[in-house]
Amino acid sequence: MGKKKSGKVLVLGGGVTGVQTALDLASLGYYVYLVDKKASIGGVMAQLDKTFPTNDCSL
Amino acid sequence: MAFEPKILSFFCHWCCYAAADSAGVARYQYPPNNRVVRVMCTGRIDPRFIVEAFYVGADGVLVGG
Amino acid sequence: MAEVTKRILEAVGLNPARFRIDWASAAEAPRFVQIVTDFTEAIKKIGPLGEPEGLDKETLKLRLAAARELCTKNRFRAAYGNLARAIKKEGDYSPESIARKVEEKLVPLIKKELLEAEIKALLAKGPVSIETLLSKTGASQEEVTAVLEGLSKRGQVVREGDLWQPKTS
Amino acid sequence: MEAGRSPNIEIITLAELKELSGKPGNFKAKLEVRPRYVDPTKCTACGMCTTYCPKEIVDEYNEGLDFTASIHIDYPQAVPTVYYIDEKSCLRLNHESCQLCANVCGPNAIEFDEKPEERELEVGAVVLAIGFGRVPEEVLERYGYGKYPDVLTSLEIERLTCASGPTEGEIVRPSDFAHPHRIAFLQCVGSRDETCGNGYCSTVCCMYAMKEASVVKEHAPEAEIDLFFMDIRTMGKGFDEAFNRAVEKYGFRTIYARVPKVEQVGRKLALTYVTEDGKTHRDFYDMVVLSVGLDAPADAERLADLLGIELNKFGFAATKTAAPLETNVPGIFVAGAFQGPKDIPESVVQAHGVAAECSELLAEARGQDVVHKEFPPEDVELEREEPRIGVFVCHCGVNIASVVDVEAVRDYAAKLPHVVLSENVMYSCSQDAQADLVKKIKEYRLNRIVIAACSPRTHEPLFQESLREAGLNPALIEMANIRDQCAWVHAEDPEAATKKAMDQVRMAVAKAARLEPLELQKVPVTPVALVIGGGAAGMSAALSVADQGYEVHLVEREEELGGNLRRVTGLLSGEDPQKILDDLIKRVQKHEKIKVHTGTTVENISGYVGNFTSTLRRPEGSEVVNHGVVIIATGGRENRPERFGLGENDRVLTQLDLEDELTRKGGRLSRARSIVMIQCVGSRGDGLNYCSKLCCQQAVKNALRIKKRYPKKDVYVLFRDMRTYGFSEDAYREARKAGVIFLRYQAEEKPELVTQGKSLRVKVKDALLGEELLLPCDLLVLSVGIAPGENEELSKLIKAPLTGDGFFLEAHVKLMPVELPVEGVYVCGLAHAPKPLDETLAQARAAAAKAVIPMAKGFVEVPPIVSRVDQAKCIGCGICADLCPYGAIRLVKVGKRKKAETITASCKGCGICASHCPVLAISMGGFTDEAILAQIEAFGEFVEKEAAEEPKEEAA
Repeated sequence: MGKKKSGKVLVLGGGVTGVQTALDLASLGYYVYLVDKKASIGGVMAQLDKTFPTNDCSL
Repeated sequence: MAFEPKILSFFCHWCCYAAADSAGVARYQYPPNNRVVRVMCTGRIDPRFIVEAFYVGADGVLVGG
Repeated sequence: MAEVTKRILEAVGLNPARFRIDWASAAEAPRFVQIVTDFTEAIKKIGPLGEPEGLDKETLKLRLAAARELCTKNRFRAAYGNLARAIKKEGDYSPESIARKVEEKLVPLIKKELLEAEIKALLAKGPVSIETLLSKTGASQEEVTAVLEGLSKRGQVVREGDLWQPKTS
Repeated sequence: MEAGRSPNIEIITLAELKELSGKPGNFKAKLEVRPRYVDPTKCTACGMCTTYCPKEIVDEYNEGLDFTASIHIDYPQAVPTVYYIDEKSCLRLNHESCQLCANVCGPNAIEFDEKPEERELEVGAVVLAIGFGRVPEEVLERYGYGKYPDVLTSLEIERLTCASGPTEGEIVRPSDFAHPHRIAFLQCVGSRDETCGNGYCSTVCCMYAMKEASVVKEHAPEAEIDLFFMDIRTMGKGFDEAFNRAVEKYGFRTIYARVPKVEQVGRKLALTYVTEDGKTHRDFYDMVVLSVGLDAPADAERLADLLGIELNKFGFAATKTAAPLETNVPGIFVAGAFQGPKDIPESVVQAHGVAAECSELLAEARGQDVVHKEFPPEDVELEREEPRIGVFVCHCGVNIASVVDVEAVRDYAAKLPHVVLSENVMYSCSQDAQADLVKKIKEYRLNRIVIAACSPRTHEPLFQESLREAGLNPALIEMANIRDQCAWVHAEDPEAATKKAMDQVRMAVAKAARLEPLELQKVPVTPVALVIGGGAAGMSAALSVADQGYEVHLVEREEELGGNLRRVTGLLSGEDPQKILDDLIKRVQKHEKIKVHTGTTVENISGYVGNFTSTLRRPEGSEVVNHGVVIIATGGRENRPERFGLGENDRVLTQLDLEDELTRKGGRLSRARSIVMIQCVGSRGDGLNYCSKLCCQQAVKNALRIKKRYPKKDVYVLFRDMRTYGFSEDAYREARKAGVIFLRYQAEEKPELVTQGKSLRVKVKDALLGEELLLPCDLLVLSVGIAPGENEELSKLIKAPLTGDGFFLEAHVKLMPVELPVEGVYVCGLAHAPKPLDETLAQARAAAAKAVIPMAKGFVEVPPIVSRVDQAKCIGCGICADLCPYGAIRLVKVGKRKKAETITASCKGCGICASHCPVLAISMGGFTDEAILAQIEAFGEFVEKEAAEEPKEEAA
C-alpha cells in the first residue's frame, strides 16, 4: 500500500494562468501554494492597461 | 432647446441588460436619455410599473427582454 | 402585458407608441443599441408627454392616477391574470388573437374603471354638471351616465338639480 | 484578484523552487523564500515609507519609464498589498546607512534583519505556470531600441496608455515629450525570426498590437497609425471581426511588409521596407512600437534540470498534442504561456484544464486538506435599523472617471435620503477597496450599500461577499451601473453621462432603502454529469469528470464514438490521431463511471444547476436521467460550400477528403502532378464570417505529407494570411523549404478555376509579379473551414445563447471561456469555436474542471431572488401556478383553503407570478414591488429636475 496522497498542489507562477489554476483547485477541494518569484502576484496581466477586445480592466 | 425625452427602461437581467453591458464593453454609443431598472425577467413587469413611470413623467417606457 | 398596457395608455389618452417592448439577447449588443436609439428617436418625434395628445397637465395627472389605481384593483388584476392564463392554456400567442381577447375581456373594464375614477376625482373638487364631465372626460353621454348611476346606486354620489356631487355622510 | 481572498490559497511571494522529490501524489518541494524586509502582517500599505525613502530606482513595473523608491509596491492593487524593499538598492541593507523608512513606519513593519528562509511543502502535484520570458534586448536593438528613445516596446506602450501609468495615459515621445503624429507598429519582433532563435509565432502580438493601436488612437485621435504585418494572425474566436472593426473605425493602415530596421533621421524615425509587389518604400514616423513576442521563460532551463522535464527546441515545455497539459514527468503539469505562446482566454482554458489534471490525479484526497471559510453572524439588529446607506462611487481607473464627474456624483449622493456616507474609490473591486468596504460598514454602521461602478452581472457577487464578511446580509446591496451602461456608452457627452450616473445612483439608493435581508438557499447537487457529444472533446471531458470521481452519461447522436477526429489521419507533431482516438474510445468504454449512450439524442432538459433532468431518446425508447451539470461537446461540421465545383468535380476535394486520400495507395493523389490548395474558401467573410483557426495548419501539414511521399509533385498553397501560429510556424517554414509554393491572394481578387479542355487551371493574381498566373491543377484541395453544428435546437433546450456565427456564447470571452451564461452548463471543442485538436483537448479538461466544481462542493447556493407567497393574502386562484414557466409554484392545502407556494429550488426569479397576482400577494426577493416602484419614483425626480431646469417645458 502506498502512502496516502496529499490534497495539496504547488502552483509555480502567479500570472493569470497560475492564479486561475489556484482558484479552480481551491474550488475543487484542494489546498494550493501559489508561488511567485516576484513580490506580488498578477504577472504581466497586471501590467496590461486593458484587454482586447472587451477592454475590461485586467484585474 | 431641443426636446430631450426622458425614458425609463426595464431590462431583463439575462437578455437586454446583458446586451447593454456588452454594448458598453464594445464602446458602442447611444443617446443618454434612458434610465435603467434591472429586473430578472420581463415577466416581472406589471402594467402598474409602466403606468407609474408615466405618472411620474416619463416621456417613454422601454421594456427590453 | 404589452397589449394591455397599450390599451390602458390609449384609455388614458396617451399615444401607445410611448411604450415599446423589444428583445435583444445577451449576444446582440448592436441590436440593443439600435433598439435604444430608435426608441429615443421615436419618442423625440412624438414629443413631450401629453403635449401632442392635447392633454393638459392636470387632466393627464388625474387620468394616470386613475390608471395607477386601476392597476392595483383586484377586479382588474384578476381579469388580467385569468386572461394570461387562458392565453397560455390555448397556446395561441398570435398578436391578433391576443389583441382580440384583450379587446373583449379587458378594454371595457379598463374604460369603465378609468372613467369612474376620473369622474370621482372631478366630483371630489365640487359639484359638476354632466356637460362639464362630458367635456373633461371626452366620454359619451351613455358612458358617463352609466358610471354616475352606478356610483349613485352604491350611494357614493348624489344629484342635486343639474349638478352631481359626492355624498357626504 | 480573488486569489487573495480564498482561505485555501496560500500566496508565497519572492520564492523559488529549489528541490523536488517524491512521486505523484506525494511530492516534497523545497522553496527558498527571499526576505521582503516588511512584515506583511503589520504593513498597512499606507505608503509612508516610499515617500521618505531617499533612494530612487527605476520602476520595473512601469517598464523603466518611471522611478520609484527602493522600498515600494508595484501597484496599489498588488496582492499581497504589502510594500517591499529592493535588496539591491536599499541604502541600509547595502551600506548600513539610512533606515528612514523604519523611522516613519507607523506599525513598525520594517525588518532589516530578515533572512532568506527555506520552506518545505508536501504536495500531490505541481503545476508550472511560469508564463513567458522577455525577448533579449539585443534583438530589440536591431530595431534601434535603446539607441533611439522613440522606439518603444509594446509593454512600454501599455504603461504609457494606462491612466495610472507614468504619463497618466498621455501618449508622448520619450525624446521630447511631444505628441507623436505618425506611429508605426512593427510586428514579429523576436518572433518568426530564426536569426534570434525564435522560429515560432508568438500568437498574441497581432491582436494586442491592434488593441494598443486602438487605445493610442483613443488617447490621441489625431495620430495616424500604420501597422506592419507579415501575416495578420487574428484567428481567435471573434478576433477577425474585432480586428476589422478597429481598422475601419480608426482608419489604421495595414501593410504587408517586414521592416528590417529603424533609423533616426533628424527628429523622425525612418523605416525602409519592401512591400509584396517588390517596391521599396521609405517612410518617416514620430514613434515606432515594437510588437515584441513572447520568449521562453527565463527560469525554464533551471526548472527543466531541476525537475527533469523536457523542453522543446525553443525552451518552452515540450508537450504532446494528445496531452497538452502534461510534461514528461508524471505529476508535473504545465499550463499557460510556458506551454507555448498564447493569449489570455487560451491561458485561462489551460488553467482550468490543468486544475482538472491535478484533480484527476488527487481525486481520493479531495477535500482532505482544505479549510472552510467562516463568515461572521449577521448583525440582525443593525439590519433592522432605519436604512443607513453607504454609497461608493468607483472611478474604475479612468474607465468611469474620464467621462463621469465621479466627485460630483459622490457629492450628489451624499445628500440623498438615508445616505450616511458617500465616497469615491479608485477601483472598488480591488482587494484593498473590499477590505476598506468591510471597515467602513462597521465604522459607520452601514446597513445598506450602493456601489456605483460596473455591472451587477459581473461584480455583485464580489461585493456581496464583502458584505457577508462585514456581518451584513448579501442582499443588502444595490449596484448602479455607471460604467458599462453609462461612461462607456456616453463617452462623447460627459455632462449627460454624469447626469445619468446621478439618476442611476438616486434610483439605486431609493431601491437600497427598501431592500430586505434574504436567506441564502442551498440546494444539493446530483453528482452526475451529462456530456453531450462523443467526439474527442466529449470523450476527454467525460474521462476527466469520471477520473475525478463522478458519474457521467455520455451521449452521442451517431452509432459510433469519435466525431470529426475519425477523418483526421495525421498530425503535425507526428502523433497518430487514430491511435489517440482509439485510446480515448477504449478508455471511455471500459470506465466504470461512464455510461455511453450512442445513437441517442437529448430530447429535453429541465431543471437548473445541480438538479437537471433530461430525456435521452433512442429509436427503441427513451430514458430519463438526473444529473447536476451539462457539458456541451457537440462539435462542428466541415463546411462544404459549393465553390470551385466541390461535390461535382471529383478532382476537387476538401482537406479532410485529402486526409483520407493520404492513407490510400494509388488513387487521385498519386496520379496528380500538381496540387493546388486554396485557403479560406467559404470563410473569413465569404460565407462564414470567421476564421476557422486550424485550416492553415492543416494545409501545411497535408502539403508536407504530400511532399514527403511524392517529393516531385508540385504543391501550391494560395492563402490570404498564413495563420500557422505558435510552433506550427516551424512546419510552415519546413514546407517552404520542401518546395511547397505559397502565394498570397487578396480577398477581393479570389483565385478562379479555369477549365482548359480536360485539364484544370487555377487563375490567381501574383502580388510580386503583378500579373495573373495560371497554375496547373490536377487536384484542387479546398480549406473550407468549420461550420457550427446543429446548435440551435440545443441552445433553445437549455436556454443558452449562440454567437452571431452560431457557436455557443461563453459567459465571458476572456475570463470564463468554458462556462455558459446558464449556470451548470459548460462548453468545449468545436461547439465553442473552431480550434485544433490540442486546444480542444485542453478545453475539454477545462470544461470538466468547471463542471466538477459544483459536484465537489456538493451544493449550490441559490441566489435568493426567488418568489415568496404571502399566504395570508393569497386567494388560491392558481393563476401564478399556471403561468410559471418553470413549474416552480404549486397549490397546497392550508387548513381548508388552497394556497400557492413557491418551490424555491426551481424558481428562477422571473417574477411572472408576482406581476399577475390579482391580490399582490407575491413578492420577489430583491425585486419587490416596493423596491421597483421606489426606483420609478426616484426616476420621476429626474423628470422634475429637468423640468425645473427648462421653465419653457413647465409652461407647456
